[in-house]
Amino acid sequence: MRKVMTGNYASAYGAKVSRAEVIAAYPITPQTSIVEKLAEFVAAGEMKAKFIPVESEHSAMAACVSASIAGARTYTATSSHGLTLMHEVLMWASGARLPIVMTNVSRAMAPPWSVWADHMDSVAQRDTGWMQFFCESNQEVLDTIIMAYKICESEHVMLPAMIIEDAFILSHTSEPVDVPDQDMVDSFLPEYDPAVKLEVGNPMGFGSLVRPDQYMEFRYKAMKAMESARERIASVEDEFRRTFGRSYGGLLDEYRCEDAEVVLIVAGSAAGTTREVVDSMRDRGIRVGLARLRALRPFPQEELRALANRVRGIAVLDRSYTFGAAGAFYTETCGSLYPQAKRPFVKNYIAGLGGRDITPGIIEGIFSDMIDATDRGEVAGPEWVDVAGLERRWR
Amino acid sequence: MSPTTIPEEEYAHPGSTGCPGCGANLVMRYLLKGLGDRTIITIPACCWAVMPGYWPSHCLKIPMVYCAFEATGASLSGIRAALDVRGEEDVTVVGFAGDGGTVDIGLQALSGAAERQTDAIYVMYDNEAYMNTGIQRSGSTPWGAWTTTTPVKDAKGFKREPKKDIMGIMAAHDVPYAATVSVGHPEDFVKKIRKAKEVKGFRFIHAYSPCPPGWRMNPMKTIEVAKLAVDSRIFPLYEIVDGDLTITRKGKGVPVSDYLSIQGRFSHLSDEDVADIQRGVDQAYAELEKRAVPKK
Amino acid sequence: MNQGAIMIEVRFHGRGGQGVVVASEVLANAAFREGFEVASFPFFGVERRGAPVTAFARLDTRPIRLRSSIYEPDYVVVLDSSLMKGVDLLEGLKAGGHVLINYPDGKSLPALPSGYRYYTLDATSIAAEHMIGSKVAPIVNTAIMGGFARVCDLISLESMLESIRDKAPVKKDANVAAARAAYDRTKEVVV
Amino acid sequence: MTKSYEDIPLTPISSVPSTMNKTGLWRVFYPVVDFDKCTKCTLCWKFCPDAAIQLVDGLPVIDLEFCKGCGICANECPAKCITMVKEGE
Repeated sequence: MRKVMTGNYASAYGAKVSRAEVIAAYPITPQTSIVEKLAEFVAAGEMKAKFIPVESEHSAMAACVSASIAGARTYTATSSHGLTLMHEVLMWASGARLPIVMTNVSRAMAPPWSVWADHMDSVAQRDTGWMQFFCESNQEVLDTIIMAYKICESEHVMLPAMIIEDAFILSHTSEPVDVPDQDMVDSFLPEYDPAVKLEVGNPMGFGSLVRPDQYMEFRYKAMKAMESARERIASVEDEFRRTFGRSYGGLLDEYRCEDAEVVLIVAGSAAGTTREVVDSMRDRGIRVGLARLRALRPFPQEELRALANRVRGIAVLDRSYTFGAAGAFYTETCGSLYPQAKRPFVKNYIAGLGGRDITPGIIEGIFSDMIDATDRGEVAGPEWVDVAGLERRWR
Repeated sequence: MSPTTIPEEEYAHPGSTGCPGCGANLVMRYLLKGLGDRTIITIPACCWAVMPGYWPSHCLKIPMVYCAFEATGASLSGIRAALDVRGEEDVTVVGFAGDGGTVDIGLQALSGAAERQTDAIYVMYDNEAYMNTGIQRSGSTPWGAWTTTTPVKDAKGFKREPKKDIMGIMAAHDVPYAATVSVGHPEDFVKKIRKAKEVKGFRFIHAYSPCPPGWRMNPMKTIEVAKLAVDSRIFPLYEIVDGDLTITRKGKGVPVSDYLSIQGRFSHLSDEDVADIQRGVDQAYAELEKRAVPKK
Repeated sequence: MNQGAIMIEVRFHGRGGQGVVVASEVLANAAFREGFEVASFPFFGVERRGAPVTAFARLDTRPIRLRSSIYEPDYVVVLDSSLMKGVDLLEGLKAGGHVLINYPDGKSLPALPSGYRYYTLDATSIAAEHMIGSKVAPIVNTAIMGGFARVCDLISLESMLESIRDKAPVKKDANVAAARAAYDRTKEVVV
Repeated sequence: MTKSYEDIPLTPISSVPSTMNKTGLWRVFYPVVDFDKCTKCTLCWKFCPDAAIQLVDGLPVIDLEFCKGCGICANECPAKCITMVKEGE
């Protein structure tokens, strides 16, 4: 049934229809309405789940980890400082090969204090061994949670996933969302039943000390699992499309890229604004396209290489910054393209930090600049967009 | 049947990698004798994180899981929730952490689990320093002790701060059951564990756990020093049931110097220092007796 | 609904605690009932009770992809007329745009710039009459949305009332009745 | 040494009893029981940190494969019937 709801409620409904069994969460702006709604569902008996009101995000993830080892389907949600406080336990979740699903309401890191949209928190977790999915709409948030459980719980994957919704722009925006029928979700997503779990009568030690001559083999297996997740993500999305009629473009969601000269790589909600700008510029005969980075992990390396063979220029918009280097999406993109012969011009644009609005004007400014830079063959950067005091400023 | 005073059934395999004379090994042995095999245990970073040996070695006959150093309380809540969802409410869930993992880095998660009244038993085995990392001071290291981070350069170089009162902290959480136990008194230990097992809600066990290398002590002295700790009243044995405190074993009241003198970690203390410790112990024990409910 | 491609943008002004965000959600829900694609969102600051706050709603006959804020609204809804001092309520309003103000009956509006259409509605009195909120602080967000249905032809009163019934946490009938009364008592003011 | 990454589980889950670790090799002194003096009080069994003592008809049987030689049994024996002897002597 289609109803108007916020991104946060879409997350809560996603966990509900996925029948999460253990939810451990700690409140943080702007994630709170997710856990409030889930606590309501549990209290009302609408979910057969245990809600653990933990005293920190570190404990939220730690409780999920232990519950997951004990065989429960687990869910949590957090944001910014909460996510970075979890950092240690995120590694624990992936190292222990647990299919935990979490929503991160992506928000800027302090100082300066900011509660608004920014990808720094999520990007800072890219080495934790989690799959990371950036969402463009509330519907995608809900649908990706359902898909994520099916991907994570695959015996070939067994890794956790982070569903990322931009603070306020999705979390607090109400828009129509279709909540799938429970029985349809049930047949799409079977019960979680791990082969081995923590249980009495099973005297095993979980997570033992491993010597240097054994450690690398475990990491190698995790690497293989993340690689096989690529295929699993595609097949689960295909099944989802056949069941529910919606799909989101795999790891790299391309829009009007077929004959594009210049494309913009962007993740999260700004992709929607970019679609509007692409249409508008195309109406004026300018061949631009959008390549929405849906997954930061696994990173769409092959998809980007294929795209690079067709375009002259790639602009990469980062809503975060790695000081002393560049935007993470940019360095990841360049790293993916380096091994191949045909490498288009790539330029990095930094915009939308701390909730700064990414307007159609900014997106069009980036496209125009990238076309110009490609024509001139000069792609210095990174270019910080819309910063007071800079000579060039698009708004 | 042998006339043993504690259950003969063993839930630990030999071959654990604890140091010779390790008190923490005994704490686990007695604990499981009291609980039996419908028990799941979660262990953070501590000596016990390495004691089962390298993968694939496991030294217990029950399931065990590791958790992050500061996360024992949260791990308890997670396991409990997972078991409750599948209706295994009779299984005892145990957190088993060292003193640093409890009174320092794990205090927040411990407090959270206690406040939430997670139905579980938390056991802190107290060897009074970070022993797994090589004898660094913790909040549970007593006044006067040498550690590698309280080096004795001169007469005053030892730890100058008193031991954190974890039992007081847990009592302030109004947990339904809290008790001190010692490896020197296995019968009292097992009796309290059996009692704790029958209580619903969050239960806390403070287990005295001598560490021969960390205490600069001959490993054969582990039991002797544990008994001296009780007899000198430096580590009194008591329990708090729904707020009512009962001393379960009155020590003989031997001088604390008997206890201190067999441990190298106190060897630098002057007579005045020892007298100070004696005064502190006498005072604390008098306070404890005042709090104790008179026997009916 | 059969008007071809239509996109309208609405900005709400009020004070923290007055239900400004809920007003924007009531509109979004009503428009959704009318068959529109909708998006409503707050400018979410850390504003506490009493501080000026804004919220937005975007209605479109096509799926909404635009995620940037609203800078040039077609409609401005003012839940608290005391904001007319100190807040630029007309900022970016499109030429010929509509302004609905919660304003006491019997008082005349201060001088306002021409080129816009102004409507007033004594939502405070109506909310008080229907015992919504307290006597000192009536909650006006449902009444004012009844008035919005009068001002904006795209949303029927029925859809608005259904949306209010859906969103009002308590006193659903009173809120619906207040909105209905507000619809009747909304009038255009020529400045 | 692991033969192949394919032969190990996803994550290190241990299920082999720790009796795979022959901790008796750590020992410098080993306990010798004088069974004539033993009163079958079971204290040595009770206080062994390594569960390396079994009771057979009430008498302690020390498993030297695992005994680390800590000497607690000797120290606690009320009848003084356990002596610690240096390995190789």
